[in-house]
Amino acid sequence: MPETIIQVDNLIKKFPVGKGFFTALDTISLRIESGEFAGLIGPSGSGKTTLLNILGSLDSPSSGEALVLNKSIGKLGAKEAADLRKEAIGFIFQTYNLLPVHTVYENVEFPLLLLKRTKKERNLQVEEALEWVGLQSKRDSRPSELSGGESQRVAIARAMVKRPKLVLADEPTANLDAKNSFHVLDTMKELNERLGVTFLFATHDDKVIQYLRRIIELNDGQIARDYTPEKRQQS
Amino acid sequence: MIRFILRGLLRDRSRSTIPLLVVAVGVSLSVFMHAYVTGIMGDMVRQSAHYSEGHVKVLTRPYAEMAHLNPIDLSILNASELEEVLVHQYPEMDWVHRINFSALVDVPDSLGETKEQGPAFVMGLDLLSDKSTEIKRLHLTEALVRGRLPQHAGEVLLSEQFAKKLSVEVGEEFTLIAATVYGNMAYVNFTMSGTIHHGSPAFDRGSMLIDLSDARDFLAMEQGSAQILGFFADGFYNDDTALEMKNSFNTLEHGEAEDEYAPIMLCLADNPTMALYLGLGSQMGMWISLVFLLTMSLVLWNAGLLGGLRRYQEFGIRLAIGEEKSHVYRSLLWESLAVGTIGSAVGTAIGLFFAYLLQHYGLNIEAFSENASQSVMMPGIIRARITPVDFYIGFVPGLVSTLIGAGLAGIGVYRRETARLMNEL
Amino acid sequence: MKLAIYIAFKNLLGAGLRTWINVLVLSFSFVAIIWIKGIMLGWDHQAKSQLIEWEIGHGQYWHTNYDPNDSFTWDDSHASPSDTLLNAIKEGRYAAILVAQGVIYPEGRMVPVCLKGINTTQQVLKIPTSFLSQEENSKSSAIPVMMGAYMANSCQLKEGDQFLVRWRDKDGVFDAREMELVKVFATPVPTVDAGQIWLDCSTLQNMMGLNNEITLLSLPSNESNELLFSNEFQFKSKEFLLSDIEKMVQMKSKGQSVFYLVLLVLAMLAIFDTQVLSVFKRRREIGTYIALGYTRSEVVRLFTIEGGVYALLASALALLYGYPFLLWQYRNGFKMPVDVAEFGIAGSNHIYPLFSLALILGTFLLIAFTTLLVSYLPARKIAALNPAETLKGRLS
Amino acid sequence: MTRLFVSFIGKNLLFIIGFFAITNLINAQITPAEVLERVDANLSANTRVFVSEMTIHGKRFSQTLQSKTYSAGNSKAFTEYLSPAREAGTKLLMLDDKLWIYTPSSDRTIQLSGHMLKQSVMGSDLSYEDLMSDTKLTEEYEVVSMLSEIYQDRKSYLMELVARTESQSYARRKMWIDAEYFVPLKEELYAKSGQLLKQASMSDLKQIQGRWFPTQMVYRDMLKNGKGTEFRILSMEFNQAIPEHLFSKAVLR
Repeated sequence: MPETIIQVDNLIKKFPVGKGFFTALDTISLRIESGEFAGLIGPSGSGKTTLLNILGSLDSPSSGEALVLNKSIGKLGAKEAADLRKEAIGFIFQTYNLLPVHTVYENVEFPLLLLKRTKKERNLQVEEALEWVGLQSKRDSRPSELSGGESQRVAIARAMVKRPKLVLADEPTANLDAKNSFHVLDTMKELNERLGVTFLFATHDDKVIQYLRRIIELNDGQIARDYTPEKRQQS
Repeated sequence: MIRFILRGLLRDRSRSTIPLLVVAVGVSLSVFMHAYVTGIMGDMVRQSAHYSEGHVKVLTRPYAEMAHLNPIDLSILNASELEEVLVHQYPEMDWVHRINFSALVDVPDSLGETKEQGPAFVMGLDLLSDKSTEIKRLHLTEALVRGRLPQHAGEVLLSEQFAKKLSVEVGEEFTLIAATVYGNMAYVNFTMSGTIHHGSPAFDRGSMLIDLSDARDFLAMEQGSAQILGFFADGFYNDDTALEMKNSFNTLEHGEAEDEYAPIMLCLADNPTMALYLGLGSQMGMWISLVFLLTMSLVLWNAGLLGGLRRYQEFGIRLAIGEEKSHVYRSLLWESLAVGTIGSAVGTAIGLFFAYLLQHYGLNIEAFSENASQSVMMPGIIRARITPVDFYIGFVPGLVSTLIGAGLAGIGVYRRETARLMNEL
Repeated sequence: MKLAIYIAFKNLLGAGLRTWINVLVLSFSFVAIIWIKGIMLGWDHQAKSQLIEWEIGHGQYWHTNYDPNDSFTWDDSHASPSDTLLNAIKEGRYAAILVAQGVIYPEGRMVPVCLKGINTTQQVLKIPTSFLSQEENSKSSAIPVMMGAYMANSCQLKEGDQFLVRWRDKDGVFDAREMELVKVFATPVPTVDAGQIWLDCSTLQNMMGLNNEITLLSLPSNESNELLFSNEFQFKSKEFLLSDIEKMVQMKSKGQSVFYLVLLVLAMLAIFDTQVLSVFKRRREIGTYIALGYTRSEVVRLFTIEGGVYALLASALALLYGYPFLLWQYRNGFKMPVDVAEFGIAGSNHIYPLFSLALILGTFLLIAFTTLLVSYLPARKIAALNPAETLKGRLS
Repeated sequence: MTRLFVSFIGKNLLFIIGFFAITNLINAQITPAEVLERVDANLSANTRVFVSEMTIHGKRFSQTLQSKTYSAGNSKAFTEYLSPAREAGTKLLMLDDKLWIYTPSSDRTIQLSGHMLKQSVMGSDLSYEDLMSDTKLTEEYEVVSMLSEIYQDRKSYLMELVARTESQSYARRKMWIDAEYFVPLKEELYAKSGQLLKQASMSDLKQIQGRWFPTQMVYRDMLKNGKGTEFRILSMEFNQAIPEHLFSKAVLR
């Protein structure tokens, strides 16, 4: 029985621009079940990142309801929002956003530190996560010593290491070449299938779109289409 | 190119304002600190100079030999004439007459009989004339405890402790007894117009300030002065100038060649205790300033480094456009040179401004303490002292350290790849 | 908190040179403040302990009329102590002093002096009284006396010189005799030097016609020993006797505090600048922390702690070079940059600094607190950042 | 008769001295006590009233003071300064060991404490006590020894005296007393310790009311490097009745 991970109802998000407002998200309703491998697509400024940020509790809705894991984002305090991210949500960014002075191992370990896992648990889980992304050999490297693909795989490992319910990935392949992009996407897909983690992407990269099992198309802050691509189902 | 650099500096606040601010603050602190230390170290010397030594002093040789006994019979008798000579030859100095002597204070009861008696150290100095600089020099207004400063002949100030001991009240009269220059005893009544706090136990115990002309009448010395003290206009002792003045004065003939009582000039450093303080002051001042300069250099080095680091992204773009690495590096150095120079100049100006304020007005540290009491000896006022060094000392950390910092930060331009620099932010 | 400190450490150590310059500046201020303050404390302590050693002992008994600064009182400020006390004085357990006025005539000049007769057996004060004992000096008919180096210098007298002294005895009758300067001693305490002539107490008692009478008495320890004294003597505590010097010290320390302030400001300037850059440059990192589950205030705390860690690292570094340096200073003293003796003034050329735990801890806390404060101020801006924006690393 | 004789002597002092020298040799058996008595008889009196002039030589300046003194024994004395103008009108009253000074400049009476009497007067080589009191040698001193000696061509007795009381300013005196006139010609004043404090030499003997009195004296404080203080008697009257109010503080106003 699939569990509802995200439930969005009539979500509106406005940003102040000059004297007026710019409506980034205009009455959006959406529902995502556990285990999905879905993506928000659309041109720049269509509201993908805004929605992703709200779902990641980095931002809050102007009106409407956004429930993530049954928690209403708009009603969360700073502490509760941070707890939600800490425990249940993993982020993957276009620019990797690794902590620059920490090693690969330490970057991956970081979320577990926040969760106050014991050293033994941490060791086990970090090693496992590094194995998923195939970077055991780079465990002591600094982010500045890694290639883009390696950096993004570290970011994936960091997002996955705590086994979150939901991973939000914002343009994860934008800075990668094709080879690395596919490598990263394969890794994510495999983790989705093996661990049942829900993935929600924001992207306009065709390489990513090829992998998605559900596509939510945004246009001017509204959902234009929400569909399951045929060819993926066929293959 | 220079115009390009300047435009960049002026338009980008993170490139100009913050580093400039840091350099300026750092330099102003260095300059201020140096002036402050110089001021503090000169404090002891200044007080002694004001009380008894002057920056230079003119007196007779026999007086100088027995100065500890205040032998007023060995005073300069033609002091006014001599003052004219001094004012003419050394117009930049402030010349004042002083007559110190030991006396007995006798306080009458209502019947005029002796009630209390005590030995007093009396300082005769110009309290009444319009051009008197002494009241300011000795902070007498601030040091006043009761009553007011003398306004008429025959009015004197007693140290508060002494007045209490003798139980003299403001406005009351007492008799002062002392030997005149001729050796006979003079008995004259004076009125206590007020009391002051000296801040030096020796002076507070039993001293009295009396107007110069009162002292002259009292001691039967007409135009005489025990000593003529000379003060530099800026209020600070300058050993080289003083020595020069002393030598030039002492080679001149004053009066007849055989006159045992011909005046001689001594400078502050002729007093061994003062010489010690002067030596100690300049040495300690140097050491303390050195510590500050070193610290400051590190701070500005860091600032220079940060200034370079802030701009890695910009460097990336510039390299991408096709600028040469060495050119980027050189322009970084030029910029930091500009920042260092402007910052040092501004900082020096700010530091000098605050040092000047502290030199001119002084900071009343006593005001912060509970039982605020000002005194002549320790007016509780801290003063800075600006010396020529202060005009350039700030440039050492301001310019050199900033450059070194920028130079180090710029090494990154060579080490890192263009793309990485661009992404660095 | 523990985690924040761990991360802060990691972040700083990872930043390399920049961190170490800051740490160096901070540790420098740390050591300099302790050092300067230690020297000043040591100086004051030295002045006090020298006064105790040379002049006051651990408290004194004064004759009720005695006022050391009013020579008029000296004629009437002496009395005979009890027999028990006399014995104790004879044994040298107290330093007993009879004070009188006199005038000496070195080579015809007239110098008013304070005559101080002290029991030669005394063990309380550092004054080398053994030189005064009669057996040593029986050859000469002149009274053996001592004076400090400053006094000898200003009277132009040297050991072996003789000069006349005139005094008034208990009846006010003038008397005069030859004195021989048998010892010139160097003392850092001017109040036992300038204007003072030291001689055997019993000699002065004879001169004055005051059998066994004394003016004051210095105690070897803090005991006040009321029983020994008649009510002609009054106890003066060490604190009372040191109060003048104490006042000076307090006055001085106010002027010095500006040094510490400026040193601190300098160090803080470095940290402030670094923090401003951090907040500015590490926005994306800030966003990452938030994405990983930090609240903004937790990030503020992290950055503040990073500042605090500077203080910790600085303390460690300060310990590394400061400890041997301060220890060396503590053992060997700070050599005054000027040779005091050159100026004809006796005194130590070394100041032995004093470092108390309170001083070190106090300085540490001061630095840690101010560091946290200047780290907090720029970091406070983080709270106002939009995490979604910071993630992109854009300037807002 | 006596008075005639006195004036005669006054005019022919040198001759007289030679004449009496012979007489004195005859009286060789005089006892020390008798010598002192004769000296006292010359110098000391129930009361003395004299005008004197004192020249004080300072290191740099010299000045001369004129004063008139009334004294009765060694416990009461009153002095008024006559000149110079600056000092004229200053009055000193000594009663036992107390001294009051009145000065017109301050219009005040100031009391000096006991030991001030032993301080030098205005930087001179004399103390107030030296100046104002009349010490009866026979009462205050005991003779230790007496020798015949020629002092400045005069036959004299060199007497050594020791004070009877401790509070005497000079514990020991050496006096060269003219063997003929029983007037001291030279005096050395010693402290208890034996230190010579002052030296005085007397000259210009004059006969006043049948007494011989030295009218010119030079005092020197032997501890100082000074030129000494000259003291001259301008007029002297012995045993005049002095109104009691002169020895009361009322006189000071």
